Amino acid sequence: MSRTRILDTSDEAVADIQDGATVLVGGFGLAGMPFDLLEALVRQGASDLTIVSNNAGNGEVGLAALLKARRVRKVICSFPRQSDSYVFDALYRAGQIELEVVPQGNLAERIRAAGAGIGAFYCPTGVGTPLAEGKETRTIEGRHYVLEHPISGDYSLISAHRADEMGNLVYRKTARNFGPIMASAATTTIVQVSDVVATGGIDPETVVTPSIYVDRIVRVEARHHIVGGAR
Amino acid sequence: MSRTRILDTSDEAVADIQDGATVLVGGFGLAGMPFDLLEALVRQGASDLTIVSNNAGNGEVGLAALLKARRVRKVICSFPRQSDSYVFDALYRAGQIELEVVPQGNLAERIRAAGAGIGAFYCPTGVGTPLAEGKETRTIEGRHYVLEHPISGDYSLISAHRADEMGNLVYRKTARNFGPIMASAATTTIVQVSDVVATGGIDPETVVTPSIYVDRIVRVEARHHIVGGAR
Amino acid sequence: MTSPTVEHLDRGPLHMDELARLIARDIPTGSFVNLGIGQPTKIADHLTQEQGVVLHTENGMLGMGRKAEGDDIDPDLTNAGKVPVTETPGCSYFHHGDSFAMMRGGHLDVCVLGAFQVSATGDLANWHTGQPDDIPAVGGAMDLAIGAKDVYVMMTLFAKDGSAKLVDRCTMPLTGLACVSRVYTDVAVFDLGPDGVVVRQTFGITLDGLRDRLRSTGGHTVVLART
Amino acid sequence: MTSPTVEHLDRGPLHMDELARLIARDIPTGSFVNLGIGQPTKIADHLTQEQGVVLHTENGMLGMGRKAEGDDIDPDLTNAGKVPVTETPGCSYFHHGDSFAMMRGGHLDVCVLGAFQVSATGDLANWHTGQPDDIPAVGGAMDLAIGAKDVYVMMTLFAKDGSAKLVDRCTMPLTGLACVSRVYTDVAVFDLGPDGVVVRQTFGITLDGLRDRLRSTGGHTVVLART
Repeated sequence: MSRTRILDTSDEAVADIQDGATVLVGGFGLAGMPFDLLEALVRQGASDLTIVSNNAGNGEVGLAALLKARRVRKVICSFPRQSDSYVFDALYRAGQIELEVVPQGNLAERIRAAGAGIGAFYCPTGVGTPLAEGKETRTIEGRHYVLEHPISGDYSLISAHRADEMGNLVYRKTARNFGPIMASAATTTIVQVSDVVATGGIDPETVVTPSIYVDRIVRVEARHHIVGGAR
Repeated sequence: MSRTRILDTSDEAVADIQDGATVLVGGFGLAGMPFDLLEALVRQGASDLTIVSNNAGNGEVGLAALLKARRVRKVICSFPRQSDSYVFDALYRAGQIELEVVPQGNLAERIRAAGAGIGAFYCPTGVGTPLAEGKETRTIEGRHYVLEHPISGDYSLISAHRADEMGNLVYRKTARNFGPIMASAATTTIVQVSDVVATGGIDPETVVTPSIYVDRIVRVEARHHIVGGAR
Repeated sequence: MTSPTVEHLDRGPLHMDELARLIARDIPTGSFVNLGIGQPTKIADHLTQEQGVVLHTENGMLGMGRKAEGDDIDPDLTNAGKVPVTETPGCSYFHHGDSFAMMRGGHLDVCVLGAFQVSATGDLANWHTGQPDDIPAVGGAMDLAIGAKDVYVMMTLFAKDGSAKLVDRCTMPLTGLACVSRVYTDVAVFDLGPDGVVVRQTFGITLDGLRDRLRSTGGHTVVLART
Repeated sequence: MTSPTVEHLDRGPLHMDELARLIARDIPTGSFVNLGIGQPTKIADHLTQEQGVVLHTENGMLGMGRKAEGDDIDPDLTNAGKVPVTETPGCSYFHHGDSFAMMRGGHLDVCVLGAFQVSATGDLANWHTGQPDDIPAVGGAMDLAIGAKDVYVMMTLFAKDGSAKLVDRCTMPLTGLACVSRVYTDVAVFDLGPDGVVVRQTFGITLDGLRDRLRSTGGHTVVLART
């Protein structure tokens, strides 16, 4: 990857995302959701997208707005159902969106594996359950495992707290969630941040996502959404 | 794991290590080497040990002192040869120590896998080389991989910069190296630190090794060794 | 080490809050614990300061505190149920990869989950009713089921239709195989292990009465007294 | 896009420092680069501020600075050769698992390694002479060989005994298969790729002279001109 670019608008940042792209979208519920980038993606118009994210949208903002605009062919997630996931729920019940449910830790580890150059891994989660059906299994030292493969993206859209001008990132509290692993697993990583500081303005001991993983940064105004509950 | 204990001496910290144990030893060369714990282990007397560490000791301190005292049956490492690894070199040439050479990144990922509950993983490193001989291989999406298994320890001995009283750790610069992954991969993790602060004295955003991975802590006086170069 | 089965006959079945308190008391001092969403969340209210239990939430935190209220609400700090929570001293944050590595690697001592069904051999069904119109959503349930050293289930023993939730074999889609070690219910607490299903205590029912009720729902599982 | 092979005949072979400068100039602006221990370390001295190249060291740092001298020496801050180094603004630290994930995951643009032998198809031998009395030590060599988008080799073209180090097939133990994309030597620079071995430039020797010398060592590799 070459140097991180700092862009003026979310629209510029997502301008080249093409129809049919696989997009990893950070966030756990609304914490860490890259709202501005997702809204720009709605405006941009790319469709037939595959979205990889923990949830499938809340209310009509962020990921839910993208779903509502009918730009998403398939969602790969661990927990689509939320108290306010009515946009996804309606599309799913109408057969208008594909869903692949992945255990949350497998989703995380598969994304990490893509970023870490691991070809596949044997994972104990889900053994003997419907989510492991059709997958290769293996017993290693008496324990049962399922073979899981990496999940990579053409793009990652994530939200971080602060960047320096080189592209190093830090996050805030549990909004960190999928950001660091998704940043490592996409060809192009696009990050919205509340704050950009000069290079050297983040203590090197505390950098969570090193600049090498970050391609584009946009500073956005912080805003707070009501947090929806699960189910 | 139950609560982290803060002990007064390195001798107490290593008192229960038994003959034949597998011990993961942090450090890259001398940076991050747990000198005091290793010296206590020499005094303690456990023998027939298997040591997992990046190198095989420098000069006659730390790991080299343990080797010199003839307590080590086998070393699993990536790079035994150093400009000042004469203790190991002599034992090896005399056939008095076993050596298993593992590529450095495989060593790291195998230790991580042990801590992360991964049964095995397909790794592209070493394919077609003598270090992959006899190992299972697989082609995934046109790329070749070797199947690698976790490396766990009965004990980890590591050095960190600072702990809080709960056992959360931060490191200093490149002395971080194997500490965090080794802390996760052993039944009992023993840490020497330069500094212990009250709980809450480390910013939760900057904790590198969470307390759950740390069993015992000993505060030791900081000291600096001459750094030996690789040959 | 163990004591015989205790029949608490001077009272009725436990309310869920009482059950939460009972579980809280049984969690060993200094444990690292994950409480599943739903009923198990209540256990946190009954943990004492002296117990020094550290709560893990799979969305990337160790040392999670109580539910946040008023000005303490921070949208960047929630539990796995997306409910705003607080910090405790000595807490730490990490990303999802590291959080589930912690869980999958067996570092948590106890996790408490709700359940639709638990089998006599510890199989767990708690993520999907199996109804065709139910939107599947697993979250971290399968990771929790296989991750902690001890997986406790907290549930009512009987469903609303009267059927037992402790079953010979789960009929609902599984979350994990042979993963549950203890089942806390409103009428009895069970240990599942190599000896089979052993009753630790009953509430408002005798052991024989419990056996009769379970048998009346068609179950064949042998429920043993602890001696 | 490419220019024909350039024969630099007004001079002799390159000194290692000159070779280091040549490689430094070829590294694209803004690249993330790992320089192997030994000769490749010298390349850092020839990178310019304007190039904005960020150096990775596999012992857990991005943004490694120059060698530390005097009071700047900190035993906790070394490069992969255990030599004390310095920080640059915007650097970051991470553990070994994360450091090699970065490498193995293909995030580094260029890595430059020394070599005992490189084959015409890009196989690399650089970790073990194969001599029975040589203590094997691989370090990060195999990870570097397969990790970077481009793996460059920096070496003399001929060993002290006169044998060529660019060979038809490596006879020494391999570090990686088909991993080297460019070979920088004192007498010529080669691109290895689908077209075979293509000479970018020569130093102190003509292309025909280079072919003769390689053939005289018993090699059968076809060395092509770039057109």
